[in-house]
Amino acid sequence: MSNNIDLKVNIAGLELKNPVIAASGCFGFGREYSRYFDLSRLGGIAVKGLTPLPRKGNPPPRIAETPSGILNSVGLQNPGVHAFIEKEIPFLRGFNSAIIANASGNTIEEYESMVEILSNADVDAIELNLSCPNVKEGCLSFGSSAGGVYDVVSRVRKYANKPLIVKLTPNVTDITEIAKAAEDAGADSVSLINTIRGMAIDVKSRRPVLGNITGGLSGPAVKPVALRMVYEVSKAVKIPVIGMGGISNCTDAIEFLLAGASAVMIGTAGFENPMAWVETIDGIEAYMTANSIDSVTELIGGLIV
Amino acid sequence: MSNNIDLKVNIAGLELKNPVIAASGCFGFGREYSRYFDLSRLGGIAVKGLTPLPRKGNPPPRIAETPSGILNSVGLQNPGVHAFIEKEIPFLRGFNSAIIANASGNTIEEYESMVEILSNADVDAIELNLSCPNVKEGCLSFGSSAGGVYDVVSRVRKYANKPLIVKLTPNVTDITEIAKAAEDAGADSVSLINTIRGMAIDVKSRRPVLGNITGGLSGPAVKPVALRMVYEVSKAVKIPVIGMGGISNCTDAIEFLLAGASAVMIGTAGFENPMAWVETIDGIEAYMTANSIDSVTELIGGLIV
Amino acid sequence: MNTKYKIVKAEHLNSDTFMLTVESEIISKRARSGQIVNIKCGDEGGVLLRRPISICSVDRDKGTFDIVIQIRGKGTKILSKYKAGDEIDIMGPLGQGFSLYPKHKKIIAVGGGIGIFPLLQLLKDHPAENKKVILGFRNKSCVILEEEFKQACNKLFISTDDGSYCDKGLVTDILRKELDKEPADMLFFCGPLAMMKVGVEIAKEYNIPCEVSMEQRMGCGIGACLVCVCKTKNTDDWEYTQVCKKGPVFSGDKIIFD
Amino acid sequence: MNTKYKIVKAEHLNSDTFMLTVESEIISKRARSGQIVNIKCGDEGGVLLRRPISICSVDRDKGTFDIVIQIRGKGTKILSKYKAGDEIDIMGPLGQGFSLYPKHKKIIAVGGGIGIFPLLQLLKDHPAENKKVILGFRNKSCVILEEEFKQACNKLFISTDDGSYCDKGLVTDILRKELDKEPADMLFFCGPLAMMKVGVEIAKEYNIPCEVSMEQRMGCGIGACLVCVCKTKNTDDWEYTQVCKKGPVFSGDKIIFD
Ligand SMILES: Cc1cc2nc3c(=O)[nH]c(=O)nc-3n(C[C@H](O)[C@H](O)[C@H](O)COP(=O)(O)OP(=O)(O)OC[C@H]3O[C@@H](n4cnc5c(N)ncnc54)[C@H](O)[C@@H]3O)c2cc1C
Ligand SMILES: Cc1cc2nc3c(=O)[nH]c(=O)nc-3n(C[C@H](O)[C@H](O)[C@H](O)COP(=O)(O)OP(=O)(O)OC[C@H]3O[C@@H](n4cnc5c(N)ncnc54)[C@H](O)[C@@H]3O)c2cc1C
Ligand SMILES: Cc1cc2nc3c(=O)[nH]c(=O)nc-3n(C[C@H](O)[C@H](O)[C@H](O)COP(=O)(O)O)c2cc1C
Ligand SMILES: Cc1cc2nc3c(=O)[nH]c(=O)nc-3n(C[C@H](O)[C@H](O)[C@H](O)COP(=O)(O)O)c2cc1C
Ligand code: FES
Ligand code: FES
Repeated sequence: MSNNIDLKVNIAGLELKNPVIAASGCFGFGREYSRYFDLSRLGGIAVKGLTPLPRKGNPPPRIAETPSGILNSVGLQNPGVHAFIEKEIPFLRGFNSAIIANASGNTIEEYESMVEILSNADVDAIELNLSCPNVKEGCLSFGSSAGGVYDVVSRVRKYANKPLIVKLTPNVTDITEIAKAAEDAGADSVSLINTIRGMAIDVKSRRPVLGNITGGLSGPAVKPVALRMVYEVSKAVKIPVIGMGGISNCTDAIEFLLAGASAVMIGTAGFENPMAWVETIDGIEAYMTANSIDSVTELIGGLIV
Repeated sequence: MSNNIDLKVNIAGLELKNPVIAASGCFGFGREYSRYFDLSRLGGIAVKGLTPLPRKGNPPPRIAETPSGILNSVGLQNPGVHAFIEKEIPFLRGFNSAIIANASGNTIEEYESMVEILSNADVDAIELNLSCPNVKEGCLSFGSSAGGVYDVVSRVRKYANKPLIVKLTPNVTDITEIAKAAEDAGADSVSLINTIRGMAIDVKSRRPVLGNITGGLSGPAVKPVALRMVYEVSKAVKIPVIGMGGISNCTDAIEFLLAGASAVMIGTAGFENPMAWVETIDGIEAYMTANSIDSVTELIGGLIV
Repeated sequence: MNTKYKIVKAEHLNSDTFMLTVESEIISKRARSGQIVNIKCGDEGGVLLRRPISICSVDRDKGTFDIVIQIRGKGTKILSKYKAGDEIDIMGPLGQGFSLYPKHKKIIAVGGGIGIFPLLQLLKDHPAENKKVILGFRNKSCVILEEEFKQACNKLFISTDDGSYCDKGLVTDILRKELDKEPADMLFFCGPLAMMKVGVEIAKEYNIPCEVSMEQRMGCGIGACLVCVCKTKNTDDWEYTQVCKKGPVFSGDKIIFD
Repeated sequence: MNTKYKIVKAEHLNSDTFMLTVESEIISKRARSGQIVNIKCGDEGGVLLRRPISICSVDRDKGTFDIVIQIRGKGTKILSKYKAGDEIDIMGPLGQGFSLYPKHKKIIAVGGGIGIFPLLQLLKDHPAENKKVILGFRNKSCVILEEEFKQACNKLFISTDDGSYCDKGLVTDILRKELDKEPADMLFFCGPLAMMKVGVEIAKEYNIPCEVSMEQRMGCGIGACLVCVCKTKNTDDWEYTQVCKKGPVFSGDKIIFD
């Protein structure tokens, strides 16, 4: 396509070649999808949620299909941040795509230590996961109050020497308050939404489908909720917003950009279509060509109300 | 089917011949659907949300389709509670089905007056709508905090001489707190969920699809979220819970009963299938026959965890 | 209540428009011109809502009716895959049709885009002696049902936006010219809002009653959910009225176009 | 990467089981017995996830492979509507297949229910001289692929839960009897968890290595999302391991059945 089309976006100093990022937890550390397409095509890769020590995760089944959505209850299974740094960063650096480390902890101290460790590692940004619904401690309990978010973010801020993105949960009364707390505490960007807490029951066995009873809903089903939250948060904060939740194609992605997102993440859609990320990038470019838009930044917040 | 099967449920003194109720706002005042089936088949009918005076509602478009769901922004258009009492109750009393009046107001005083008026009217129960996402005043602003719910419910309680059902919004951080506040303030039952706030954008026009910009999400897409909330609330309160949100068929309805609902409401599904209510009742009966369950009350809260 | 019927014919009229002929004794007997049916698309991709489609033509003897559908989005795309022999789930006929008053001797029906479809049966059923119809299309390749309309009226005018077929320009300009030549007792409009708005103004100017067929996204399709409203006048105020139940056809002076 | 292939044959084997023959040079060349493919069902009713299905049989000359599917729920129901000539979206081959060691001269493969399917290509490909297979079905009407299995092995045992065809009882009981008669070098299990658990115990008892093919609900199907795990042993602890990538075939002594 035309060379005049500029897909670059800038998230608080983090320049992305295009606004499409692989969402954390749906893309592992990139290895598996690298057989399907060149990872250098992506604006960025948010890796699987990391914790200080390896985590086993929750008992299976960890997935249930729901109408136009899925519930997952993985529970942050990961090899630990050190294994990530040793084994995965060298692999990911083989591609020309921003590396975003998704970090969780059980305590504020663990969050501090994660940010410190990752600030000394070769990653391009840190996404602080304050929103995982599938673990008992930390995460969601910090993320679901403005005070909790403020505390964690202001404590970790001083350790962060690269863009700090705070990932928000939709399981709150007013997400703009939470976003503002993150901004006030020094976040460079917010990303939203993580999954919405949900549940599935098998009427044959009369048991929950998930081993963990409840899980997090993602996929097209949540798109209208995610879009509304991105719209509200974009108006409420000045820092750039990364939007996600149910994006499956370029039309969905453009909706999020128009609503105010500076970039988008795609997760669940890749399960059905491993080319979802690449096709979304190509589709945004085609939409821009058709509508004579030179820079993707013109779309950001371009909703006419 | 067999006469031994007992579909009756009791919601705080309100006896329903079966646990399937038409959800408020999706069934008008029953007239339209009475051409499709005998309204006496239903356990109950929750009528369109009523206010003290007639309301015009929000500008169109008022509906957007989303993956496995819809967004609506009707905004409580209704002829006012007095027109309801005069013109609609006599019609509805022609059927043998409980009449549940869904009541809203802009102020606590309006809620009080609604409950007083409806207590003197020939309805079987009052469903206090503290959860409409499509009006600027009242409703959601009361419904989204435990304090707000407590205030409204405790104030109206003394006017209510029939079962008082409080309808809860899912747009909150912890719905169990809200449900407990309703219970503490004297609610006889809680019903949930109302719609989840969402948004749709038309990328061609770059405008919101809904005239009101945002709307409320309902339909199968929200079912996992609704089911999780019904499960949590059922464990948190002692009063009976009425479950809804995305129920389309008997399997869905049974999931809600197993999760702890004493009855279910069906709204959006009727748009696709005007026989959804009746087929759900028949399906529950068939499931009970197949599983040798004599009384539907055996299913309530029967989830094995 | 049964809502399943058989498609006896499925035919493409042009690249994005197709006609389905559906067998239904009951719908074809009851249907009045201007009424709609509400069609289930199947739930591919989580498409839930039925789609409202006008009844285009009815064969009351054969017990069949025709609908003509333009592919716009997901729902109509799914409907375009139906073939003869398939079963289709249809609620209808729904809503209020056009008024067929014998006292209206001279009528003019004006349609644009997908708004032309309900006018065909209107012309077939209307008792007037003199029936004119003015149809607007985007361009030549969009022109469909020309022969059918010709048969159903006394005079057919066609215009295209780009002049690639017949007249170039607005249907309302043609209407004005015709009214200047010869008066009419009743006007009918169905098409884009902007066209109907001008149409109603012209009707007022020439002091002729008129009816318009409104469009709005629908939920239930039968009047129960209040999502499909348009703004209408009432005694000394205005209100939102359901297009599915009180319309889609309204008296032109009832509608507030704003 | 292209994931669209043509179905060259679609055939019902019994009331709820059907076989699809798919044309794919690349999958049939690469596929190892025990590996799976991950199939898109289409998004009717908002069904998003692909469904994991074992490769049942491969024709490497013709460049086709067979999969056999039992209708269980929404996804397999949609798949059952595919016809010859249709295009199907398949990712694969995925995961780890069965081990084919020449030193294993005598093997026994034990399957139950949908677990019998991957055993067919295992028997075809395995270099052993003596191949026995023990298949369990619910009842006579469920028995399928009998001829194909007979051709692919030296000895076929069939049991049905109700004794309506061949032996009555558990496949693991038959296995025990056979092992008492004659030893084996390797055992393969694929079927219900309970059966595989007993199978692994028997293998241990008789001191024979074995492999099991695990089942789990999947998301991505390629190892990226960590939803499809089963519990496995590692050096001095245990972990959750992806069935899609590190399995579905595991060494029997790796799995923790609890
Ligand atoms: C009273 C009435 C009569 C109609 N008669 C016909 C007819 O005879 N033939 C025909 O082809 N179409 C007719 N339509 C329009 C038809 O209903 C829409 O084109 C159809 O619903 C679009 O569905 P979709 O899934 O293809 O589009 P969607 O994917 O839902 O949307 C595609 C575009 O269509 C528009 N749209 C969506 N829903 C509606 C709606 N309910 N009304 C108007 N525009 C909509 C939107 O602006 C959107 O941009 C009629 C509509 C109404 C209200
Ligand atoms: C490695 C592997 C190989 C398989 N090989 C075959 C095969 O060759 N032939 C075949 O017919 N089936 C096979 N299956 C099972 C098949 O994937 C499931 O039957 C199918 O996913 C069910 O989809 P559904 O939409 O029809 O059912 P759903 O509506 O999703 O569920 C129906 C029932 O199926 C069960 N189920 C759902 N998903 C899975 C799953 N991923 N694994 C196991 N059970 C599930 C659930 O318990 C549920 O009650 C295999 C599964 C795995 C994991
Ligand atoms: C299987 C799975 C695992 C996930 N793991 C993580 C995680 O480790 N960290 C995180 O921040 N979000 C995680 N998420 C949430 C996604 O990153 C994303 O916020 C959410 O799924 C919504 O986007 P989607 O609809 O495009 O998937 C996970 C989601 C899924 C489906
Ligand atoms: C068009 C529409 C109008 C509604 N109006 C009301 C209302 O007036 N009062 C109310 O309490 N809930 C109202 N609701 C919410 C429903 O009663 C119900 O809580 C929600 O739609 C979830 O159930 P469902 O998925 O079965 O539709 C409305 C929902 C829809 C779709
Ligand atoms: S579509 Fe429900 S009232 Fe018209
Ligand atoms: S299904 Fe994603 S890791 Fe196995």
